[in-house]
Amino acid sequence: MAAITLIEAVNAALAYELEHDQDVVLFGEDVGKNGGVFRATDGLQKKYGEDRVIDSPLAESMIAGLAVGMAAQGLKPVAEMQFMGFIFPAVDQIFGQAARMRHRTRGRLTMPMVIRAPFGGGIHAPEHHSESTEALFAHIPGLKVVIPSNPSRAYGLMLAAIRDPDPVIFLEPKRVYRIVKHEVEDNGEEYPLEACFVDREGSDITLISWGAMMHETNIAAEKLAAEGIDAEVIDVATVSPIDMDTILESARKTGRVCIVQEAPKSGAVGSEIAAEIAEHAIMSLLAPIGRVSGYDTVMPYYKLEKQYMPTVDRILDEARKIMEYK
Amino acid sequence: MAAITLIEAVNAALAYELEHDQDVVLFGEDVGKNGGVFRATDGLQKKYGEDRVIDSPLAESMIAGLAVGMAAQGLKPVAEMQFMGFIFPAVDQIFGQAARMRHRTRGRLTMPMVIRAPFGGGIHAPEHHSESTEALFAHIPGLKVVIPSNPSRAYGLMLAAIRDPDPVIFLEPKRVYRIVKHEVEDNGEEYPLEACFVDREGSDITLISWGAMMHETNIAAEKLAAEGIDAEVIDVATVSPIDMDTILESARKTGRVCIVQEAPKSGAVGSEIAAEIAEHAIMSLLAPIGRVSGYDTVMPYYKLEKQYMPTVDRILDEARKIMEYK
Amino acid sequence: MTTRTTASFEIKYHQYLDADGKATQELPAFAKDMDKMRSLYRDMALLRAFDAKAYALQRTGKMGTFPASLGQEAIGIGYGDAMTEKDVLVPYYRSTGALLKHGVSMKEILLYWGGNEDGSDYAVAKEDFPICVPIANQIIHCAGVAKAMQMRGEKRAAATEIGEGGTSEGDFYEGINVAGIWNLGCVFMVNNNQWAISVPTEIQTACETYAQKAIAAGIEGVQVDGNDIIAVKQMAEYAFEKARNGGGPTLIEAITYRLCDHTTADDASRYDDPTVKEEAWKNEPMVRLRKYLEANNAWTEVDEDSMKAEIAAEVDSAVKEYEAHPKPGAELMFDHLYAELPEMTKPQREAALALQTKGAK
Amino acid sequence: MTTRTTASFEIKYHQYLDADGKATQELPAFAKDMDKMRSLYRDMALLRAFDAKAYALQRTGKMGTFPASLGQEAIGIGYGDAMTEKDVLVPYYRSTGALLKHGVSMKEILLYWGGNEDGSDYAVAKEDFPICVPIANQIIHCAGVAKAMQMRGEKRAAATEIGEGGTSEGDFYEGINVAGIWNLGCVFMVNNNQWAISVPTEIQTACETYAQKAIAAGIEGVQVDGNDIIAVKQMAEYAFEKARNGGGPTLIEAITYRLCDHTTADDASRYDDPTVKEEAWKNEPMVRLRKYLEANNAWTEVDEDSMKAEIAAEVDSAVKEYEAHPKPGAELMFDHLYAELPEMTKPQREAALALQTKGAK
Ligand SMILES: Cc1ncc(C[n+]2csc(CCOP(=O)(O)OP(=O)(O)O)c2C)c(N)n1
Ligand SMILES: Cc1ncc(C[n+]2csc(CCOP(=O)(O)OP(=O)(O)O)c2C)c(N)n1
Ligand SMILES: [Mg+2]
Ligand SMILES: [Mg+2]
Repeated sequence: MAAITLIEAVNAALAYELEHDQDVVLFGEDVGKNGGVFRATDGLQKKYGEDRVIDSPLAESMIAGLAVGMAAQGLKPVAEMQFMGFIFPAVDQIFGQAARMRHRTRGRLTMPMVIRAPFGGGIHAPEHHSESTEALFAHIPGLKVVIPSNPSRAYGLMLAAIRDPDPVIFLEPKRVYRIVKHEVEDNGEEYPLEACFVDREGSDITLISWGAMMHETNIAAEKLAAEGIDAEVIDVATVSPIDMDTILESARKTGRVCIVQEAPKSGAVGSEIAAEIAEHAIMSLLAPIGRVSGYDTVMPYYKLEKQYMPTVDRILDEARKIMEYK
Repeated sequence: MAAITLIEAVNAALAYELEHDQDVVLFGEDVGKNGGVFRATDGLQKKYGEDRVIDSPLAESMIAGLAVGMAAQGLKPVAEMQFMGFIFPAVDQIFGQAARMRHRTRGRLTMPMVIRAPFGGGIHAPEHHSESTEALFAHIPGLKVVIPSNPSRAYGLMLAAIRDPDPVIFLEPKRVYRIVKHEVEDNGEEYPLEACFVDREGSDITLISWGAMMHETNIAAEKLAAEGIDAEVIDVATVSPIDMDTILESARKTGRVCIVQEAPKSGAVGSEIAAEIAEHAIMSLLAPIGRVSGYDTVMPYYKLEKQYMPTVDRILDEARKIMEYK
Repeated sequence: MTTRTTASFEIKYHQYLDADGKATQELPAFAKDMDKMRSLYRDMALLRAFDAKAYALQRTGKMGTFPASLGQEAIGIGYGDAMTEKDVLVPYYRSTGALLKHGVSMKEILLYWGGNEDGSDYAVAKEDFPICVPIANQIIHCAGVAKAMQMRGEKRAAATEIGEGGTSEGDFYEGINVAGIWNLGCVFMVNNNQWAISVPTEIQTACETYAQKAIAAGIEGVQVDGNDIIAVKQMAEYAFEKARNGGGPTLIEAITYRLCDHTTADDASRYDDPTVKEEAWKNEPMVRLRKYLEANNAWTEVDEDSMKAEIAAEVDSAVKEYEAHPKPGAELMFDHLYAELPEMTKPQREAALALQTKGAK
Repeated sequence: MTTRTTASFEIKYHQYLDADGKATQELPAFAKDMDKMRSLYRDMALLRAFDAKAYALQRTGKMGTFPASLGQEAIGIGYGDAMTEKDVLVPYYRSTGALLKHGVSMKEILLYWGGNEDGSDYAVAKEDFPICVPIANQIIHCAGVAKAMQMRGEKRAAATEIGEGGTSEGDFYEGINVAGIWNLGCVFMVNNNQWAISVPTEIQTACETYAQKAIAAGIEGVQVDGNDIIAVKQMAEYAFEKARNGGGPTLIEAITYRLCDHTTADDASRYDDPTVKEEAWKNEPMVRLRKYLEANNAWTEVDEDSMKAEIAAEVDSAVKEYEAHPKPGAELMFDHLYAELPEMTKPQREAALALQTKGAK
């Protein structure tokens, strides 16, 4: 058992499934010989061969559409979009085909496929390499959208995603690909999808986030603790369908909610969480539901990205405001 | 001045702009000789010529991408997507290019373009012809998303959309293309974008909707009035960016809110409206925020579409529940 | 290394029977088997009768929008006949002929166009795809299916069909391109019926042929007379054999004419030239095959009448099954969305069922 | 109407100077103008020096990811030289050469890769597009620009560039297809540098040439030696002339080799074969042009040295301008999103500005 980073955990989970399930096949741009531009698939082609870890031509709709065809034949394709910013040519196949095939055939053809994509800002990348557009996928019925926030969750959730009989969009927060290491046992044990993780129990305020922002959110919770504010911290992890019970229970308990997301504010996953709380737990609330998020503007080029993304300070400001609300 | 339907109002507005602005050019699949599969562009090619009303090849990414190229050159392209279900191949060009060109060039190149698409269910159409996916577009900064609910708004908002210097997604609720007629004066007067319409003032509860569902929502309001419930009815019209002031003001006044949308419930435009109210007007609320919507499932084939779509009865049930809440 | 030719290509056109049913070259063996040819004629007649019935059902409000195959029957029946049970069909909305040939029932097809997903839960053709409505998506699915077959070392082919208008979509090109690179066992049928709804070929492409689109993918592309079922079947058999045996993909442009409206929702008289259409009627595929059969003493007026009666009965019985099929219940909006319905969606299912019960009262 | 050939095509390859700088055929007039050829040589040298500097800036944390043009200089400089001010350039990320030729400054290019949108607010090339990162989108933009020119009856051309890997994208095909149908004044340059990041041509297409992709769009496609600036410029001039005068689009595949990493974020040694690369160095475009100049007594060691010094100074001065350029303020996240910032977004702008002020303290 070794301490590994989030990206190493992704690699380990992919390797585990390639090893144990002959139906698993990986493909995408540069995933083979080069091992992916972030090295998520490093060494896998060498180990499992060019038939199972395939360098595809450069075409995202094709990548997603191939996954649909292969999944219908009972394979378990795991396709990579090199960056989430380049997934748009593929959404026609993802929204119109992958998400619907089971439904439209009354369960005759199923889509046990995964689409992986690194996403989010903070690594000084060029345009289109830093967006967080998970909300688009979360709005489409028939998909599952999973976002790990740390190495052990990346390992366990990736295994679950590959084994899941339905299409999973697996978004990897690339800013935290390498910032922490976890001891992860490579034992093939999956984590449940559609389940929040409670990172910290608390009674004063509920902080809700997912992906890379869990990092800032957990730091903020610690700082709040030092100020005497006892925050509960929830990692949503599967942002669609959401484990709303855990969230509502916490909101009812603390009566104060602050949602943290990197994506633009409007029409995002945080909006849905706030709306559900406003529908099912509103009368337990002691303060308005706060949202700390990216702005409703284009993700700027990197000179301004720090100013775009939520920081520990912005979370603290909002949490304190919510705490002070009477 | 004649009484015209919503689709005739679209046609009239397009004709007005073709007549008065030489930079306006229409194109899309079957928009020319055939006048569009719904006849939205009927007669326009005959009147304005094949150079300005163009039958394009069958490729949606191409249609959107051409609009980007033409708009950058100062034309005002108005492109049709034959059905909103076929817009997905174009979102790469819309999200990645049209929405960002002004921003990424610091205003040097602008995108005065419109993408029209009929949308929504209720006409017994085949698969992919009945979806309401406005939320996807509403989440993308840099776009405006406009949905007229009746003939006069269709006319005035279409004029505003074409004249707007930024990219507008103009979604036409095809179920109500022909169900009511309005006296619309063809005088070239636009309606403002980014402004809600208050269809009915009321003090007990706020009903918020847009597009075809305004029809059911207004009927529900009348029925509620008969029961002694005085509903305020808001037509959001521009679902991004939203005129939130009008909505918040009404929510603060009535203290009770019911949002009606045809789209799936989760992560939709209604979620954002609820979230904003939960952030800015929560302490004025006397009841949970209700949402009457399509279900979080694939839009079913037409045999079930009536069961999928919100009805007057569903709106009434929810509104009464909210009124009874103590 | 100066100016020189680095690649050259030719597109060939194939025809066996002309509009009068006369052989234009030495016929393939199967064409001399009159039982075979009679049964193909019958398949086309069934398709045409089924289409007419489906049209009538739509017109009387008993079914939704429907796209007929009038004039294009030789294509679906021709390549459908070249398929085996083990091959996989990835149809588009105008693949009725091939679907029927591959074991999908008339009832299923009616259910589909009648707005019921039950129609895609094929009883026989278990691996075939449902009808693809978003144009050109199916081309890539076909490549994906063939890739799965290739990975498993199976001698099977995957076939798909697209209209000539659909060849303008990016997915068409991406799909044939990857089929070329990976040498996949795909058969790509292009139904060139001259129209994409109201848009004629001149507005769809600057190409002289649709077959030449294959050149951009480095794959074989050919043209056939799509009104000549012998040409369609012969070329399809070649392509399927090749696909099943590691020979890679083939694109077949079948040239025909859409003698019907685009769908029941269309009115072709708005754009189609009646004199052109009249001319096209002279080339339609059934008359020439009947003439060929008659010339070979393999068909009589009596055969025609009894076949028509049989077919009418078959179609009617399918329509009865269709009409007797139970209406879908609200639970079907939810029960096949995922393997398991998400917790957060369960209350929606309950609400929909409660409304259904209420509505039923 | 039996089996017959309905279309045939040829792809031609053009070269004027071989790797030794020797003419392989009669040279075009401009190639005999030594002032012109010297200035093209200088353009390539500037591009190479600029690339090296940009690389260094990235390595020292003063700039972000950067894609160099090493070995591919003849392409951008060649077709860039064939453009006039009135033509519009729709560049991709590796079009540095053409951008420089078309009036975009080194400072602007550095700002762009330095993570500042100011870099796309071109002072001179006001109608040119910013660099297109999503691969192949630009092909359709180029068609749209040309359509606008055509509608206005202008004698201008629109040019764009794409890597050979990018030709696998649907947008590439959709764009060239519509350019064909509408006979648009487009010049489509394909930089075939043999690699799409780590993916070689064998994995990208089954085609023998990329030029033949043009056949699927019914447009003219040609190959040139992309290391021979005379061939690139000559063919580009032909294509631009044609485009400006209603002759329609041309696709030019320029064959070269990427002698650098894909970008500063890449390590080509993971996949590139060093012996192949070594071989490719023998074909690179600058040496052969220098040999040609020398053989014509138009270039000396002294010329080389003084040019290098000049260029170094120019590049350095651009870097200084870049470094002196003010940092963007938070308001720039908002002020060019729409013509007018939406009401609902105004509080966000204020919040961002307040944080900036706070941060500055
Ligand atoms: C992606 C997409 N865009 C648009 C449509 C709407 N549409 C349905 S059929 C059709 C024309 C298709 O013509 P063609 O490909 O020639 O096939 P045909 O109908 O003639 O068989 C169009 C535009 C669609 N179904 N899918
Ligand atoms: C739509 C899209 N998909 C993926 C990428 C990521 N990406 C950037 S460059 C590249 C390879 C491009 O190769 P090629 O087209 O040959 O151009 P070159 O870089 O060699 O000039 C890839 C996959 C992208 N920028 N856009
Ligand atoms: Mg057609
Ligand atoms: Mg390349």
